[in-house]
Amino acid sequence: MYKQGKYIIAEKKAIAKGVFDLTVSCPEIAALAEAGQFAQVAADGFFLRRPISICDIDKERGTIRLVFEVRGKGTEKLSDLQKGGLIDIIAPLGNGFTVVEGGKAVCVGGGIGTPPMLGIAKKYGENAQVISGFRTAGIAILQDDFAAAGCQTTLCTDDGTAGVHGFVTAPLEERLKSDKPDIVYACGPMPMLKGIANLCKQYGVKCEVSLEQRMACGVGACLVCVCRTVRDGEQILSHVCKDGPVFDGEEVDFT
Amino acid sequence: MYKQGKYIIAEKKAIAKGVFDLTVSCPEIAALAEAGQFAQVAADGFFLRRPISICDIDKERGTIRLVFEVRGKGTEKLSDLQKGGLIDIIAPLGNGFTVVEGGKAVCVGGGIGTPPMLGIAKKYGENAQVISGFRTAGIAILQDDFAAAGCQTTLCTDDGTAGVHGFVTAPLEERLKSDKPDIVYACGPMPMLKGIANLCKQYGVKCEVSLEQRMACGVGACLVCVCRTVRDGEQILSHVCKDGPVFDGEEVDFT
Amino acid sequence: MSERLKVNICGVEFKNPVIPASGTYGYGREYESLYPLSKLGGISVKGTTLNPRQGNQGPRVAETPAGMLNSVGLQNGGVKKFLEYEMPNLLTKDIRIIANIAGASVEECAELASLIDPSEVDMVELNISCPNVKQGGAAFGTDCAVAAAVTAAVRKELPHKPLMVKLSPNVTSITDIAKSVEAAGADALSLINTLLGMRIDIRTRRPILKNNVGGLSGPAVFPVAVRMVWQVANAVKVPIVGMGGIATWEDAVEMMMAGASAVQVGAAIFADPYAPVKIVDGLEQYCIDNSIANISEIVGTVQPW
Amino acid sequence: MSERLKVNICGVEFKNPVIPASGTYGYGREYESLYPLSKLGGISVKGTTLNPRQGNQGPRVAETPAGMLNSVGLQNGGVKKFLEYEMPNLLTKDIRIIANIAGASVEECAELASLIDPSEVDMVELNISCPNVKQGGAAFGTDCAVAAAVTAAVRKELPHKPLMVKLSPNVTSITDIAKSVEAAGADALSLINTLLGMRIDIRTRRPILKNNVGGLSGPAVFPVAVRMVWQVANAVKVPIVGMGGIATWEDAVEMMMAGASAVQVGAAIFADPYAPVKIVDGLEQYCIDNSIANISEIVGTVQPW
Ligand SMILES: Cc1cc2nc3c(=O)[nH]c(=O)nc-3n(C[C@H](O)[C@H](O)[C@H](O)COP(=O)(O)OP(=O)(O)OC[C@H]3O[C@@H](n4cnc5c(N)ncnc54)[C@H](O)[C@@H]3O)c2cc1C
Ligand SMILES: Cc1cc2nc3c(=O)[nH]c(=O)nc-3n(C[C@H](O)[C@H](O)[C@H](O)COP(=O)(O)OP(=O)(O)OC[C@H]3O[C@@H](n4cnc5c(N)ncnc54)[C@H](O)[C@@H]3O)c2cc1C
Ligand SMILES: Cc1cc2nc3c(=O)[nH]c(=O)nc-3n(C[C@H](O)[C@H](O)[C@H](O)COP(=O)(O)O)c2cc1C
Ligand SMILES: Cc1cc2nc3c(=O)[nH]c(=O)nc-3n(C[C@H](O)[C@H](O)[C@H](O)COP(=O)(O)O)c2cc1C
Ligand code: FES
Ligand code: FES
Repeated sequence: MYKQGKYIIAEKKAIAKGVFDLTVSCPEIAALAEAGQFAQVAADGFFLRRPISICDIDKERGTIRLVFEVRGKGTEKLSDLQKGGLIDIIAPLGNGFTVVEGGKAVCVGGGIGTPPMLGIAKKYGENAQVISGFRTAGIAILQDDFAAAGCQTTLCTDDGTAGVHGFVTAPLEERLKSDKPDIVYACGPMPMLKGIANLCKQYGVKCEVSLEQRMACGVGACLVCVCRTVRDGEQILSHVCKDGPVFDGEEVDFT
Repeated sequence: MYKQGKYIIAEKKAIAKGVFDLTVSCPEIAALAEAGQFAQVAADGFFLRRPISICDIDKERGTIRLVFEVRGKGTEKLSDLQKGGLIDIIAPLGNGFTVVEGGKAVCVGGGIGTPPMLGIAKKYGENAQVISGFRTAGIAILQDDFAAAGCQTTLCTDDGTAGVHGFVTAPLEERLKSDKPDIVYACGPMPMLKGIANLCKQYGVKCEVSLEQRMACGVGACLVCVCRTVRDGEQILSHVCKDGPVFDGEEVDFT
Repeated sequence: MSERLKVNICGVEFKNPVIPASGTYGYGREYESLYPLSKLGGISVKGTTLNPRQGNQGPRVAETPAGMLNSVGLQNGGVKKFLEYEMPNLLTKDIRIIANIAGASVEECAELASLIDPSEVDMVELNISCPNVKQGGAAFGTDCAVAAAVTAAVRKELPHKPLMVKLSPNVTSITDIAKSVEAAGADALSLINTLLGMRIDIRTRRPILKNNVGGLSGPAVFPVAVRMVWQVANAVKVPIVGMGGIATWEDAVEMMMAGASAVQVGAAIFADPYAPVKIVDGLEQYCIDNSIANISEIVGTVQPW
Repeated sequence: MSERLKVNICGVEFKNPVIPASGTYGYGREYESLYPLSKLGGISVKGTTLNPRQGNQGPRVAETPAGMLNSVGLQNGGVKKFLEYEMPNLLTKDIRIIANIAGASVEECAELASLIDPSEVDMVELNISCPNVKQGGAAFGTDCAVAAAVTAAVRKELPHKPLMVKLSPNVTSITDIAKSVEAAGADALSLINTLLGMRIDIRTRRPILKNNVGGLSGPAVFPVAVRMVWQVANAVKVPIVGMGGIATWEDAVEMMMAGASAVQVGAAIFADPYAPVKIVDGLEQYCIDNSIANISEIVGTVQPW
């Protein structure tokens, strides 16, 4: 179940260099949305929509947040959108994260893979540890939001300019060793996801990863958005928009 | 000599249903422009520019006026342009009207062919009679501007809702009979121009008409904007953007 | 639904001439969140092959100016799954069902036809023009003799269904192919499939598509599609279903004036999933505004200079 | 001008690889209001015929999504006027001059070549692909044997100039044509010319172009052009000048990676007359940013999957 429409942008913030945070007023979509799902966003003048994760959902206010980084010409165009203006989206799309009721979770976000972690981390509040990795301190985002949700936050930077110096896998492994969570969620570059999925397998912890692929329809009709997965020992091509974007870590063929 | 650039829209007015009047601040273009020339206007999201006549030129303020009617999707897009925003134009293009110094002129505009008459009528002030034809009173434009320039105005409507009931050719012929002007300028639909050119020929008055054709470059390089003309008895295909848009009435092959 | 939009294509009546194009609409399931399929005249389902196919590796899509490339490579569950799983669902939807089929050999195409003939599909669309598969595909659609042979073989195994053959635009003379296919027994033609194209990621110096090349569709190709439909309409007697870049009702009218009895809408759906419905509504209003009793009146009415 | 952008195409050195495409830039006169021609590597002049031609009636242009159709039909003043009036002017501009020629017959092409051979043009571009003329034009470019014959005839009459042959995209296999033309003596190939297309005015039910059909160019065709350049680059040894929809320096880089030694820029100039100059500047900056000593290093470097 999803909707398409033009919705009012209730808020717009630049939260880091080239990273924008839009709050969109779309009650019908907010009512349906779950953490981990995404939106297909139209960029004026571009033929294909851009997939952007739903970062956060406020069911009461009827809003969702979309946090995106300017990567190319389409996201650059999206960055021109203004508060009070309209944004054309199809949402919510895909499958969200599995919530382990009453459980403890670790949410691992790498770079612009961090936003989709907010919605799911909030489900766990203080039972969530959020490990975020960024290239450098200046582009770290959403740390206050995670803190405000009561989550424990661990910030890593590749260059050591803030938090732990190094990759997210080190603090994750520490945690997996010390106090096993019920589930690990991850979004970020493929090598990071691969490392995380391997660690989780090693420590016997369920892991869900959110994948990316170039898309057209976003709803499962065109079959362009394939990723390689394994089901029942068999290699199959799944579709990120419909079978994902959230996949079980063991299901993904990272080779 | 022409320029290309993005210039500030100093004023925007809706002067009739679907007819807009933009004043563009472009000193370098205003300095070069002559009555009868045109601009190639970029419409966001459309590949080709739209040719729009320069309606009026204020060399002191460094502005030109572009008055256009929403005809299709491109001019509709242009109608979204706002005061304070930028307009991307190439101008001034083509050949303007020939001015008969100290002479008397009749300027005949049909519908959206009226705007290009303002700049040239102003050159003659009270020595210009401006005959404007519109389908109906509600879409008559620029009559105050002509009056403010001291011109004598004759308004015609096809349906008789204002001014003379009927076509512009009737008052023109009256004038040609009674008080021969030195020159007649005309812009509007082809049948109207043909009628005017014929009348002028009959009464032996020089006549200049402004033609339209679909364009690409607007500067004479691509050769798409042909119109049929006769030079030295020979039929040739001329180019509206470079050889025109103003042609001698006798030169145009109206067949 | 009004009488204004009813069209008949080789004996099959469509409530309106708007059909989502094969491969762009799955089997309709995904768009039912937005509107019932019954709003549309028909559906051309995802290309169906004898056996299930995984298709090509990803990325399978690249954006282009006013269009896109795809290199899906006929991923589908095979004809058995189509008949057993998709058909029963589609039959409840009050929409004409066009089975789009593709085979790696003449025999395979014929076998597919024989399996589909007894089913309740309304029409078969034989795809001899897929640029994204190694065997069959476009190779069938770019040679007159081969195109005729595969058409004839399928025609023979399809005694109970009208056969529409889908042509490739990647040819020197689409009218030659059209005439060959018509002579071989096609009851209708559909065109165009995608134009072969390529995009390169200049940072990585690699093609964006894992398949290197893919099929171009979307508004960019519209003028090529209109030209080809017009040429083919002037060369054959069978009805034509026109497609390629149609995004608005005005595009649909233009395509029909060029000679198409109905239209398929593909890539435009990705930009606006309501596009096919808006086209239906736009055509209805167009008929009202222009006192057109039935939209078929405009088919092929363009008057060349 | 820096060394970074110098390219050599069959012995002719261009100060940079950016060349306005034939028919879109006249003889350069119109754009000198904006910038000196010397900024550009070369100019491919308007298609030149033996005798003056009026071309087709208007309208000759129709807008399309991200592109346009044209049906100029080779309006030009004939070879004599080109040599006597345009050449002296061009020779003062510090820019490589490519004479684009087209003939209605093999003999006419050969005669044109013989008249141009003694002139000071740097290179001849034989257009065997114009879709807008009744005789010659695309008919030459869609058949391997004919394409080879006209190439050989022109090659013979052109002992002192490199010969570049311009290919049509309206063919089933552009590599077959390319190989035939290469074997017949072409020193370089340029591609693509325009794709045949049509637009209809739905109010008047008439084609927008008086010629009914015309040639599609502009960004819409870019992915088709990249694909064809890549295919041809893998099929021939002679250098390729790539064109079709190039509008930005990124497009130029993409085309060169696909296999083009230089690029021509056409319809994009109508949208932005500074486009060729911006492409030159963008390429220069690209070389600096990526430590590329000479832009030729990127030619054909796309690594297929
Ligand atoms: C399910 C999903 C969720 C995502 N969530 C977010 C998010 O929350 N925040 C965020 O900043 N980014 C997110 N992305 C990535 C985002 O979609 C791309 O950065 C964006 O599409 C790039 O568009 P562009 O026009 O700037 O780049 P261009 O390179 O100019 O785009 C060209 C084409 O490639 C596609 N494309 C390019 N990169 C990607 C990519 N990484 N994934 C998918 N398509 C791509 C574009 O959509 C477009 O069709 C997500 C991607 C997916 C698949
Ligand atoms: C020299 C000249 C001066 C003009 N001056 C004015 C003016 O001052 N005010 C005004 O309202 N209009 C003027 N026009 C007409 C104006 O250019 C068209 O109304 C406009 O281009 C239509 O664009 P569209 O996108 O709304 O229509 P569409 O039909 O969607 O346009 C499609 C294409 O056809 C072209 N086109 C359509 N109609 C015309 C036309 N009549 N002339 C040229 N190209 C056309 C468009 O430019 C575009 O390339 C002038 C035309 C010319 C040639
Ligand atoms: C993602 C995608 C998948 C397609 N798959 C098929 C297919 O399976 N069979 C087929 O005949 N055509 C297929 N096509 C071609 C379309 O049916 C249609 O011919 C083409 O896209 C042109 O129409 P459009 O421009 O409206 O998209 C596919 C097109 C796209 C974009
Ligand atoms: C208005 C116009 C006129 C053209 N005239 C010629 C010509 O005379 N000779 C020729 O070889 N190509 C001609 N072409 C084709 C271009 O040179 C070029 O091959 C084509 O437009 C593709 O490039 P583009 O997409 O950058 O425009 C013409 C193109 C246009 C748009
Ligand atoms: S994007 Fe169409 S199926 Fe995933
Ligand atoms: S529009 Fe290009 S020559 Fe007139």
